Amino acid sequence: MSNFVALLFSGLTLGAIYTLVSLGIVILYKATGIVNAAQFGLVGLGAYLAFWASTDLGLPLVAAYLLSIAVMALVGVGLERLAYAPLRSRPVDSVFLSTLAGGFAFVGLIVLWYDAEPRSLASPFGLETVEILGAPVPKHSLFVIVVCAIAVAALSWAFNRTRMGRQVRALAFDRDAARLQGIPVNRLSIITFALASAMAGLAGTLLGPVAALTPEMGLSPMLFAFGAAIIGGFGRFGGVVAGAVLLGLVEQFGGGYISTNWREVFPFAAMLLIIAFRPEGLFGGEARARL
Amino acid sequence: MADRFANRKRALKAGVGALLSAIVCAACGNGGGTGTAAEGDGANRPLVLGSVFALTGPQSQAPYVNGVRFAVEEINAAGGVNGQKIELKEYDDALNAQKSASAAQLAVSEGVDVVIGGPTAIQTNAAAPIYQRAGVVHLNMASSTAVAKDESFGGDRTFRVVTPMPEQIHAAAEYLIKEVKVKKVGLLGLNTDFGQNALPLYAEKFQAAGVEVIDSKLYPQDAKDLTNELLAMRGADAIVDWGFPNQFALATKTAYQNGMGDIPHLGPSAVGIVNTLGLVPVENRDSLIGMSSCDPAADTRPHVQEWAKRFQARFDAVADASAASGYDAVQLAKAAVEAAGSLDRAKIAEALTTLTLSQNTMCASTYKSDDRHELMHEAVVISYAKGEPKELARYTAAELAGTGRKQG
Amino acid sequence: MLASDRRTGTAAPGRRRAAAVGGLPPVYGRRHYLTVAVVLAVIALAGAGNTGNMYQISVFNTALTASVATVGLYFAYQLGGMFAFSQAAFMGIGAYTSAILTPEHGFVFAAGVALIVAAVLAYLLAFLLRDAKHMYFAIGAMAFAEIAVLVFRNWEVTAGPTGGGMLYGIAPPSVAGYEFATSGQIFWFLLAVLGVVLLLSVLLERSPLRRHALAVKAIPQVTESNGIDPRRSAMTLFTYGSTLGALAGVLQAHSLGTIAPEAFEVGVAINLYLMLLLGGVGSMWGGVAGAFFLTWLPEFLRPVKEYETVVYSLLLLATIVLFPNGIVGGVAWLAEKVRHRRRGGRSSGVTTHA
Amino acid sequence: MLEATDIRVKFGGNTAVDGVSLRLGRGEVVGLVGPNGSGKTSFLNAICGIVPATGSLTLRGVPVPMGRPLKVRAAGLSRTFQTPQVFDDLTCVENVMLSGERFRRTGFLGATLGRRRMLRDEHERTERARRALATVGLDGMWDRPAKGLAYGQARYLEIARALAGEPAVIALDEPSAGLNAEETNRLAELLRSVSEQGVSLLIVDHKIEYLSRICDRIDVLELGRLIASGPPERVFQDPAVIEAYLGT
Repeated sequence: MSNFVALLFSGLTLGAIYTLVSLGIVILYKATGIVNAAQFGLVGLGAYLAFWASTDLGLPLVAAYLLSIAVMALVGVGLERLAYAPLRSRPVDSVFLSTLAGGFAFVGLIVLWYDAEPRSLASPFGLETVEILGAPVPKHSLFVIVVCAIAVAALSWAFNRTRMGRQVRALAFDRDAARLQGIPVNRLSIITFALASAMAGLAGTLLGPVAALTPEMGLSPMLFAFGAAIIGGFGRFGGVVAGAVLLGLVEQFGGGYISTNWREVFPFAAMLLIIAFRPEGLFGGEARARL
Repeated sequence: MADRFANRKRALKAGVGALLSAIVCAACGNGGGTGTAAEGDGANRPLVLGSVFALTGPQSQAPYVNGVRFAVEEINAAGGVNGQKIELKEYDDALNAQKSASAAQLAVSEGVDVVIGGPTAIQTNAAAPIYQRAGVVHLNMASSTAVAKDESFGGDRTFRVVTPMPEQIHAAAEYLIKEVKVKKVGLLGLNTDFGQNALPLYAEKFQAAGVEVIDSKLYPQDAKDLTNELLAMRGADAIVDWGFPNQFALATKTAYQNGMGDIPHLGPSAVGIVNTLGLVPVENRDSLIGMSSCDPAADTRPHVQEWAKRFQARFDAVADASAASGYDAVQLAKAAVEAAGSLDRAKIAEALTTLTLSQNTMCASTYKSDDRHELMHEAVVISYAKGEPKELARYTAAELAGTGRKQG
Repeated sequence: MLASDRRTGTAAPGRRRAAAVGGLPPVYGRRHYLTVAVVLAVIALAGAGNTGNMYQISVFNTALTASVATVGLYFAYQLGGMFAFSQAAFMGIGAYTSAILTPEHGFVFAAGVALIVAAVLAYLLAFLLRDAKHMYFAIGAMAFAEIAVLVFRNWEVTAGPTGGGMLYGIAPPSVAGYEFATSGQIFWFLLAVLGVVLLLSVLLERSPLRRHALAVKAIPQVTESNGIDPRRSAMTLFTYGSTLGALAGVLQAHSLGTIAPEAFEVGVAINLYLMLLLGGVGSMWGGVAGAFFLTWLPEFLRPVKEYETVVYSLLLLATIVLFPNGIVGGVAWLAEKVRHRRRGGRSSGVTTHA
Repeated sequence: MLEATDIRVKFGGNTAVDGVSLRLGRGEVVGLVGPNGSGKTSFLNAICGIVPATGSLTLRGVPVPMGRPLKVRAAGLSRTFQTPQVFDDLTCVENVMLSGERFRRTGFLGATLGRRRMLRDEHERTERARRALATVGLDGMWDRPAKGLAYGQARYLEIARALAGEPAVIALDEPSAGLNAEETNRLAELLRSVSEQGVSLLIVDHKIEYLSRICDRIDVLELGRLIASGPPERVFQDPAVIEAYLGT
């Protein structure tokens, strides 16, 4: 039982992190039609920014986290201004590849900034744990899950209740029509770029204390995030969250109850099968036609 | 694995320069000139020393590079080898087989006499045959491969400077069994050749000594969570964890969180890096034990401590086992050339098989080749309690030599 | 086969380019065979100049191997419209199969089996993902690749859970008793293989398959109501492309003498994509050009040491942004400009889909 | 030639086509008219198998399953689209060659091992394609990429593609859309000559005057139902029809 609980929480923690990365990708796609594969670089950058703020600047951890997220938002704006323009007119897949290359540029920059060795980012909760049904659950895991839940709630509120949200949904539905209706496309794309990379940053700062910081630390979370987005049909947030959590749990329980040596196989096999037999994702997706 | 630049401003300036030089070089076309691969002769020309490690990308092997540079600088400052300054050529093999092959080919074509490199199996598997074919003397740094004389691709020009992994494992097992007196151990390892080669050897040693192996698990290189693996180790009175620094750190934290923070947690030289980089909070390091060829930080020999200080001053980095091995490799090359009295590679190799080196070596106390061209058979067990490296035990060639014979 | 092309007069170089020769559409009149000859000749000359320098040759060999893989990618991705992130994994499948079988059965047989295995797996994957489009297929292929690498790493057969999936001392290629032992000999062997691959690919270019594929890629529904099964050409081309990937893997294993799972991870497939993109996604020549460009670039960047990663990716971005149609596209564009000037402005309808 | 009985198409809640039956004889030309949204295009899509539908369909007396475009095409029904669907990357000839009545040896083996016979087939297809292009008056454009075509030409190219398949029936979706009066007359000429070759035509369109010139029969749809059917002159006098049109 206690094993089950422990695995459940570590699965949920991973799921939460995948969710954040994934939602960043989905929002950006909805608002700009860009599938941003540079997200993994941003995850790493966010983590290293927090590290920099907490060690070199000596800020308290929470402040460091917040600073990193804020800076990441600015990075997002910068990206929108610099990188988005040349991509705007390109087909979805060459954009995907260019952004991938961009992601590796971030990795290169991180290596230049804080060379290649692993770093460690502390959690505001250190290594403390709380006992849940006989299982010691790291407070940080709970922290990650809660933060992610809040982020998702805030996002879905923003998307479904605010004017901006409606505008973005309109964009996602029909870009040209939305333009004609005078929706401020440019402003929205700036905002969503900022939002997306801030979320990548958040994911990075939360992932940092879980594992160690390495320049490419964002890569495998991004693969899972894409899986989650696909399972969610690049559509409703609920679907994406469910997809992310599903992948996190599948990895942990697959590893726990079947075989650890093959633990990575399980989530990927799940992705493959879902894409094969439910091509539109488990939860349907409006974006399928265009992707 | 660890690398540090002296200061970042300079680094960034250099970066701009690098961009320019890159374009220039791309313009000039040729990827590297041909050199004179001089077999034989060696009448008054400098010893051309190749240093082939991963310099770029997320896994960099700078400590080896620095160790080599440091030795070359000191030797040249002291007048060089046979009155000639050493000519050091550095190559990047980016930890991938194809680049390792091309780097090796480049080194060969630029006429290196002795090459130092290949800390991982990927690099060594690709490069060793090339050096062997070209007749270049190869001082190898990979502990986990089979490289040595009369193994599939080694040969009379290939020597290993670091303690073969099987012997390190033998020492580690000995320590846990005899000193810690473990009854039950749990085995963890990285799911690459590094961990995969090690765990079966450990299992073998422990079972032979009647120690129960509770479980043996491999985890992925980008593991973000090791709860599974650690839960499987419950009940062990020691955990062996043969991984790289970041997973080792993750395992340590997870062990602590799951109430296993107090049982010995033994790993490879990566533990030293976990300590120097502070990947684990200092109050959680009491259980950490590192297994290594050596660790200058814990070495009691005065000349080593003094060397470590000089190194720190020169590179703004802690001198670790890798740095020390790199340094010693150069010393070995020097000694061999002097013994050979020429740059004839056959003679250099010949000299390496016979010479005994124990002056100003920073890792081993003595280097002496055995019949399989293994130059080093020493290992140390280090405790990192409170973040202060302390030597718990030292295993000498007498105890280790040959204990890894059938392995590789 | 070539003979028959020539009989219908479609192959004869020197005819007016892009003319409907022998009553067939212009594509049959393109100077494909001439281009193959030129490409091979250029590589041969460049290589022959360096056979003395093992380093240069080894880089050439890497580039030749990559070319085979990227040409495959061109068919799977550009024509077939399948986002083949599995290309590196198929290289691995080819490499491991032939490396494992060679000691027992010899190179040629082993390589043959490797290609068949890869072809079957590729077809199954394509069939499994037949309804997944674009990104969906991309992620599916990526998942397949990850699984493949894990298998290489953990399966006893591939030096599994006790050897890190690492094989070394793999014999160099040998055909009919002749062993291509040195890098220099391997260079000529690889060049010959590339030649065969290019010729075979030309045959596909000059066939209804290309026509169907382009149509299916553009408007699948319409091809369907014209009686063309939109899946068929895509699956065929994905299988062909992935099999070329496996061939590249075979070549890599036997020319390097060692393989490790790391060499077949998704990152490598991404690199292959960048090669194709940079070379010019519009044609298989782009694949070859890109393979050589991206193999040499890091070698040029050697002096840059620890800045390589960032310089490399920045140069990549720049090229992608500056040359939407890649190197070949750029060259075609230049050539067009020149021709324009010479012929007083009469365009000869060259497209980057050369 | 074509016999469609009780075709029904539902989109979610609303019924686009509500039990329409229709038959064409050999070489017969039928105009299918009706106000916008009366289900004309849906009906075409239904019998072409593009949208899910119920009902039964026979071509050349052979029953054809619903919702299987490939089978429908093979059975001898080809179609054109409301906005011409041509492939820009291909030349005119290649566009037309896309529609052959059989596609043997067009795969990998055809391109390699069976190459000689494949090439022979290609010659045939090219010839057929050129004949078709000539019929629609696009001769001389053979090797032009379809990218450069004018709207009207693209329309003709599409018709040529339909013809090249040597179908029993061609269903045309608003062929006169976007054509001026003079072009429409040429279209009418073309369609008549096509029908004289024994191909039946099912034409969905608005321009009544040219329909009445070439059609043997006019069927009128309203709200997914067939409200009138008969010779043009009579149908267009029918008050119900006039009502339907004035209704729009």
